[in-house]
Amino acid sequence: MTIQWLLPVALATPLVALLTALCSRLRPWLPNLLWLLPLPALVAAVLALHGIPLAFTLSGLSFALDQPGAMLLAAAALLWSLAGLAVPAVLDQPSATRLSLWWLPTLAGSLAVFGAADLLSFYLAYAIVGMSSWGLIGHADHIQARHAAGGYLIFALSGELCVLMACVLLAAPLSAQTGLSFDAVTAALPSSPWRHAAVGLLMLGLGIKIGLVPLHSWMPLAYSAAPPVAAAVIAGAASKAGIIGLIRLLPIAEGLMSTWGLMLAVLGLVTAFYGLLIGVKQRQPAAVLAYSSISQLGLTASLLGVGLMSAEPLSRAAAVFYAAHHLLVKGVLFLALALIMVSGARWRVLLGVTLLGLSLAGLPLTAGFLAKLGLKPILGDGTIGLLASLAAAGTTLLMLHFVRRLAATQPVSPTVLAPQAWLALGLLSLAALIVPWLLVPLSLGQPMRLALGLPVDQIPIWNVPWSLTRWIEFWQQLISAPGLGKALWQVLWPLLFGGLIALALWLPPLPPGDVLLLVERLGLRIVCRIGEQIQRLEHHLRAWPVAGLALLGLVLLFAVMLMG
Amino acid sequence: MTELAVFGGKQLVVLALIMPLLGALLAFTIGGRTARWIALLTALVELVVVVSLAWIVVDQQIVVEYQLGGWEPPLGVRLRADGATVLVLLTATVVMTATMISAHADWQPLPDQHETRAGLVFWTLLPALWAAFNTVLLSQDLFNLFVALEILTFCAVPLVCLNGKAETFAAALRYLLFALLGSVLYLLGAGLIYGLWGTLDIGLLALEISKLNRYPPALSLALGLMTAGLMAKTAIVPLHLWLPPAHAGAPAPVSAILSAVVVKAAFVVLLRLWFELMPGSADTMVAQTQGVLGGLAIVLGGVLALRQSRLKPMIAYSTIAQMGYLFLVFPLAGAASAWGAGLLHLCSHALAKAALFLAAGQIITHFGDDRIDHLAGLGHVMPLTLLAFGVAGFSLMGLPPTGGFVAKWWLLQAAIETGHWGWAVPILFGGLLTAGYVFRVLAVALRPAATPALAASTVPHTANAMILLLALSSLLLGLAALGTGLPPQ
Amino acid sequence: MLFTDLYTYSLVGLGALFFCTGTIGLLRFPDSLSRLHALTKADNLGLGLVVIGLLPQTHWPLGAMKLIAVWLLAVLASTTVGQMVGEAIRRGVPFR
Amino acid sequence: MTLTLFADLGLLIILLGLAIITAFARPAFVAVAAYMAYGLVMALAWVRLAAVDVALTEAAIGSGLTGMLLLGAVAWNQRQTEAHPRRRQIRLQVPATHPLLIIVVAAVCAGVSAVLAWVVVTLPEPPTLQVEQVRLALPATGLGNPVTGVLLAFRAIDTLLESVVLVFALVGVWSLADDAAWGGRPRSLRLVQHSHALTLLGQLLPPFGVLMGLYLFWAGADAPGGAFQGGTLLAAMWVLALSAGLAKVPAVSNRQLRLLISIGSLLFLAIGLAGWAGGVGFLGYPAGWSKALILIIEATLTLSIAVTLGMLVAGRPHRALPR
Repeated sequence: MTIQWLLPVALATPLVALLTALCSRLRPWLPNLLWLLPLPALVAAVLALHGIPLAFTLSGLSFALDQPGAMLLAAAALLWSLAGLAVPAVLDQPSATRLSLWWLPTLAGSLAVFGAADLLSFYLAYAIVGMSSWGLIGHADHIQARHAAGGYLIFALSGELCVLMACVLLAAPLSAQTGLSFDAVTAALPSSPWRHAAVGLLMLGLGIKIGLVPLHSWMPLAYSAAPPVAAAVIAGAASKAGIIGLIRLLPIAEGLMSTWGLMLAVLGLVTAFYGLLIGVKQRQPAAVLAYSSISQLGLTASLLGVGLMSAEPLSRAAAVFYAAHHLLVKGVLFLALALIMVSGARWRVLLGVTLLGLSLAGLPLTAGFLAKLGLKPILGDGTIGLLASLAAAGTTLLMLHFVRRLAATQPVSPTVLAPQAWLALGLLSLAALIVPWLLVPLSLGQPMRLALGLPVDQIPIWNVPWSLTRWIEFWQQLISAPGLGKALWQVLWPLLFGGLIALALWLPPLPPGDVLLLVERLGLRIVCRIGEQIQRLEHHLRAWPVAGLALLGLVLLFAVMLMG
Repeated sequence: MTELAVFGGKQLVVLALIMPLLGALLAFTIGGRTARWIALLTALVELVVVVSLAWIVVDQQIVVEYQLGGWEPPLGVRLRADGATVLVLLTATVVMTATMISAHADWQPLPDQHETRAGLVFWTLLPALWAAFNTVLLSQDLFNLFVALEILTFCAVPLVCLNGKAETFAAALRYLLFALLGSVLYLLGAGLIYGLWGTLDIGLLALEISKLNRYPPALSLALGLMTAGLMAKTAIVPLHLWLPPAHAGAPAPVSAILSAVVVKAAFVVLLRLWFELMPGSADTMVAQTQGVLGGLAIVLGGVLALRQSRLKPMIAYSTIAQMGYLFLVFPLAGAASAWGAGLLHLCSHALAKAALFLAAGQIITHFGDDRIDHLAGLGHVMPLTLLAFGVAGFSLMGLPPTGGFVAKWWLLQAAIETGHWGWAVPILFGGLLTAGYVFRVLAVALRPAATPALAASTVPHTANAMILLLALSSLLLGLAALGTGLPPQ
Repeated sequence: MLFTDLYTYSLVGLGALFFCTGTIGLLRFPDSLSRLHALTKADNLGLGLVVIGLLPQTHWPLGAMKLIAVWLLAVLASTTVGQMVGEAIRRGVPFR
Repeated sequence: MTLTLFADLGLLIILLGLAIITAFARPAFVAVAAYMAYGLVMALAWVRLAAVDVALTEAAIGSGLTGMLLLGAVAWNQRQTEAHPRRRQIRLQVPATHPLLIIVVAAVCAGVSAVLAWVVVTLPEPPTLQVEQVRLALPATGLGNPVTGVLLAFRAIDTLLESVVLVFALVGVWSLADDAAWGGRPRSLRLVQHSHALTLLGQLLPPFGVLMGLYLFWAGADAPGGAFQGGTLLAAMWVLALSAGLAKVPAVSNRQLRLLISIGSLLFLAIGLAGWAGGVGFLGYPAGWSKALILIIEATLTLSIAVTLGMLVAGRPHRALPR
C-alpha cells in the first residue's frame, strides 16, 4: 500500500499553512481554511482504525498510528475541524487572523502528539502544543488574558521541564540499538535505577497539563480568558496530550509501580471531587467548564492510576475511550458557549447542551454511559468504585449548574451568526453522540464485556481493525448480556442522586482560579523581592574591585585545588 | 581518494586562516567604497573554503594537520582541524557571512564622501576578527592561541564603540581592560608551562602531562592562571562586568558577532586546556567550581535578563546565562554526551544569538524603539523579523527540535549518566527563565498596536532573509543532531 | 696595563663624583632653574669623564668612536631638553 | 661575584621602588615618569639576564613608545581639565570602597604574587628541548641570531599575526575620531611654543637615529636586533621631526600611507604564500633562499612598523581634509 505519505502530509499540513502566513496577502484567508487543515489527519486516523498501518520516520523522529492514537486523533481532528469552521463566524477578521497564527502550531502539536511513536517525537509534539496554546490563551487584548497567559506559561513550562527531565531519565537506560520507542521505554523502566524519579517527574509534569490538584490553578483562569472557541480546542484536544502521555509512558502492564499507581489514583479522585466542589460555586460558564475538565481529567488519571496499581492493561483501553468521549463533549460545550456569547441563548442549543453535559455524567443511551460502564470493571465495586459513582453524581450537578449559567449569559451586543457556526455546533454534537458508539468495540470492548459479565476473549486489545460486521456482532452480544440491567442501574443512580442535589443546593459564587489567586499575591511579591536582591547583588559583582578580586581569587583557588 | 582529500584539506586549513586576514589588510589598504566589497568577497570565498573543508573532514572522517613552514611542533606551530573544529568553524562562517550581508548597507559614505569612519573600521576589523577566531580554532600552540586571542580583543574593542557614543567608549574601555587582564594571566600561565617543558604545542604537552602522576606546582599555577584568565574573557559570573554594557551598547551587527563568536573563542581554548591538554581530569574540584559558576551564571543571567526593560541589554544578559550552560560541560565531562552537548550548545547559541541581536537591530532601526513594553504592534509591522526572533528564542529556551533542545537533552543525559543529578536543576531552571524573557517579548510584540497608524515597515529583504537563515540554521542544527540519534554515539 | 687601569679608575671615579654632585644639587637646590643647571652641567661633565676614562679599555678606533658618539649624542639631547625645560619654566609651567 | 650580586640587588630594589611609585603616585605625570624609568631599569635587568633582544624591545617599546603615549594622554587630560574645569577629572586613585575590601584585594594580590614567586623558583633548570632543537635547526635558515630564527622562520605565524595586530591597533586608535574629522590629519605634534633647540635636535639627530635603526634591523639576522627594535627607532626619529615641526603628519585617508602601514604584513603574507607555491608549504622558505627572503620581510616590516608606530603616537584624525 502506498498510502504511507498520508501521515506525514496530515501532520505537516498545519505547519505548511503556517508558512503561508508569512505572505501578508494570503494571511487574511487563513481563518477560512482552518476547518480544512485537520481533515487529512482525520482520514489518516480512520484508515488506521481500519487496520492500515501508517508510520514514518524523519531525522530520528518516528510517528505511527496505532489504535489508541488513531482513536484520539480521529476525535481531535473532528473537533479541530469543526471548531475551525466556527472561528471566522465568532471572531472579527483581524482577530481571527491573529488567532490563526497560534491555532495552526497548536493544531500541529495536538495532532502529532497522538501520532508520536517514540519518546522524542512525543516530547516534540507535547512541547509544541503546550507552548502554542499560550498564544491562544493570551489572544484577547485585556489584562485578564495577559494575566492568565502568564500564569499558564509558568505552569506549562515547569510541567514541560519536568516532562523533559523525565524523558531524559526514561531514555537513559536505552541504547542506540533499542531506540526510543514507547515499548522499549516501558520495558526498560522497571529495571531502571532511575524509575522512581522518572515516574515521579512524569506525573508531576503531565499532572500540570491535566490539572491534577494542586497543580490545576492555571486551568480555570486560562479557559475563561481564552476566546471560548479556542478554549474548546484547548480543553478538548490539547489537554489530552497529558492523557496520552500517561497512557504511553506509564509502565502499566508491568505492575511494578503500585505505590505510584495508588498515588495517582488517589490524586485523581481528589482532583475529581475538588473540581466538582469548586466548579459548582463558579459564575462564569467557562470557569464551570474548566472545573469540569479538571474533574474529568482527574477521573481519567485515577483510572490509569488504578491500572498501574493492579497491572491492568485494560485500564488504558477504558482511559482512551473516556478521553475521546470527553474530548468531543467538552468541545461541544465550549463551542456552544462561544456561539451563545455572540448571539444569545437559545432553547434548542440549551437542550442539546444539557443532553451532552449529562452524557459526561453517564446518561443512558449517550456515549457517556458507555464510558462509565467501561470504568466499572477496572475501578471495581469497592471504595474507589463508589467514589467514582459519587463523582458522576457531582458531574450531573455541575452540568446542570453550567446549563443554568449558560442560560443566564447575555451577549454584549447580540449579533446574528453565520450559519456555518451553527452547522459546526450541530455536526460536532452529532459526532459527540455517535462517534463513540462506533468506536466502542475497539477499545472499550473488553472492559464492557467484563462489566456485563460476558466472557473476555483472548484477542489482543489494540490490533483488531474496525469493520461494520464486527461492530454489529459486538452489540448483539452486549444487548443480550444478562448483566445489562444491573449495570444500567449502577450508572444511573449517581445521575439521579446528583440531579436531586442540584435542585436542593444553592451555593455562593467563588472566583475562578481559587488557590492561585491566594498564592499569587504573596508569591509575586516574594519573587519581585528576590529579583531585586539578585539585581543588587549583580550590581556589586560588576564593580571593578569585586570583579578583579574574583579573578585573582579564582587563580588562587584553581591553583590550590590542582596542587591539592 | 583519501590522500587527495588530506592534501586538499591541508591547503584549505591554511586558506581558512589567511583569507580573512588578507581581506582585512586589503580592505584597510584600499579603503573607500571598495572596502565593503572586499570584505563581502572575502566572506564568500571563506564560506566556500570552510564548507569544502568541513565536507572533506566529515565525509572522509579524517583529521587534517598542517605544520606551518614545515617545522615540526617543538619548533614550529601546528594547525589541526577535526570534526568538532570544523563544526564550530562552519558555524562562525555562517554567522559572519550572514551578519556581513545583513549589514552591507550600513555606514555607507554620502555621495560627496570618500569613506566613513565606521565603514572602514567595520569592514576592516570584522574580517580581522574572523581570522583571529579561525586561528583560535585551528592552532595547536599555546602562544599562538594567545596572539590570536589578542587580535580578537583588539579588533572587538573598537567595534564596541563604533557608533561613537560616550557611554560605549566607557563600555569599550571596560572590555579592553578586563580582557587584557585575562590575557596577562593566560600569558603568565603559558610562560610557566614553557618553563616546565620548553614547548608550547598542545599535543606534545599532553604527552608530557600524561606521564605525570602528580602535577608540579608550576603546572597547577599555570592552569589556574590560564583558566581564570580565559574565564574572564568568556564573561562567566562573577567575571562578567564588561559584557552587558559592551554587548548591549555596540551596534547590532557587532553585538551579534561579539555574542555569537568572540566570547566563544576563549571557551574553545578552555576546552582545549581541559580536554586536550589534560584529558581525564574531569572529576577534579576545579571542574566542579567551573560548573558552580556556570550554574550561577545561568540563574543570575536569566533573572537579570528578565528584569531588563530594553531589548538589547536583555539579549546581552541572556548571553551570560547561555555561557553558563557551556561551563556545565566541565563537571559532566565523565559522560560521553557532555562534550557533544557543549559543542552543540556553542553552535546553536551562536546562530540563535546572532539572529536575536540582528533582529533587535532591525527593530531599533525600523520600529524606532527597543523598550520591551513599547513593542506592541511589532508582530503586525515586522512579522518576518519577529518570526526569526521567536525561532531563535525557542532555540535558546531549548524547545524541540532546535539545536538548543538537543544540547539540553544531552546535558541532562550527561547529568544522569555521571550521577551528578544536581546539575539538572540549573539546566531546567535556566530554561524556565529563558522562556520567561523570550515570551515576555513575544507577548507584547503580538498585541495590536496602541496607535493603529503604524505602517508595514521597510526592513530590507536581505537583512530579514539573513536573520531568518540564522534562526532556521539553529533549528536545522537540532534536526541534524537528532538524526545522529539519541543517545549520541 | 696597571697604568691604564689606574687611569680608568680615577677618571670614571671622578665622573661618578660629578654625577653624585649633580644628583645632590638636583635634590637640594631651591628652584627649578638651579636644579636644571646642576643636572645638565654635572651630568655632561660626568659622562664625559667616564667616556674618556673608558677609552683605553676599548678597541681602537671603532669602539672609541662609538663611546664618543654616545657622549656627543647625550650632550646634544640633554642640551636640547634642558633648553626646553628652561623655556617652559620661563613661560610659567610649574615644575616641582 | 659579590659585586654583580650587589648590582643585581640594587637593580631589583630600584625596580620594585619604581613599580610602587608607579602604582601609588597620585599625579598622573609622576606615575608615567616613574613608569618610563621602570622600563629603562627593566631593560638593564634584561641585559643582566643576557636577553639583549628583549632589553632592546623593552627600552624602545615598553619604556619609550608606551611612555610617550602615556605622556600624551596626561597632557590631553590636563588640557581637558583646563578647558572644562567643572567636568569631573580623571584621577589615578583607588575608587572609594570599603577598607575591608581593599585589605582583601591586597591580600589576594600578595597571595598570587607569592605563589608565582615560589613557583618560578621551583621551576626546573632551563628546558633543553626547544633550545637544543633551535640550535640544530638554525643553520638551515642561514641566520646567526636564534631569536630571529624563532621569530621569522620557526614561529613565523606569530610574527605575522603580531605585525598585523599593529595595523589593527592603529585602526582602533583611528576609530575614536569624530565622524566629521574622518579622512583628515591627526593633531599636529608640533609643540605650541616654537623651540630653536628642538629644531636643531630634529635636524641633527635623525640621520644618526635612522642609521642606528637600519643597523639594528640589519644586525638582527645574526646579532640582537631586528625589525621591531629598528622600526621603533625610526619611528622615534620621525616623531622627533614631527614635533620639531620639520614634517607634517599625513592624512589617514592617504593611500600611500595606508600602503606603507600594511606593506610589511602583506609582503610577509605574500612570501608565505609563495613558499606554498614553491613546494615548501605556507610560511616555508625554499632551501638557500631563507636568509634573503627573511631580510626582505624584515626590511619591509621595519618600514611598516616605523610608520605605524609614528601614526600611533600622532593619534586619531583630528581635522577633516578640505573638501
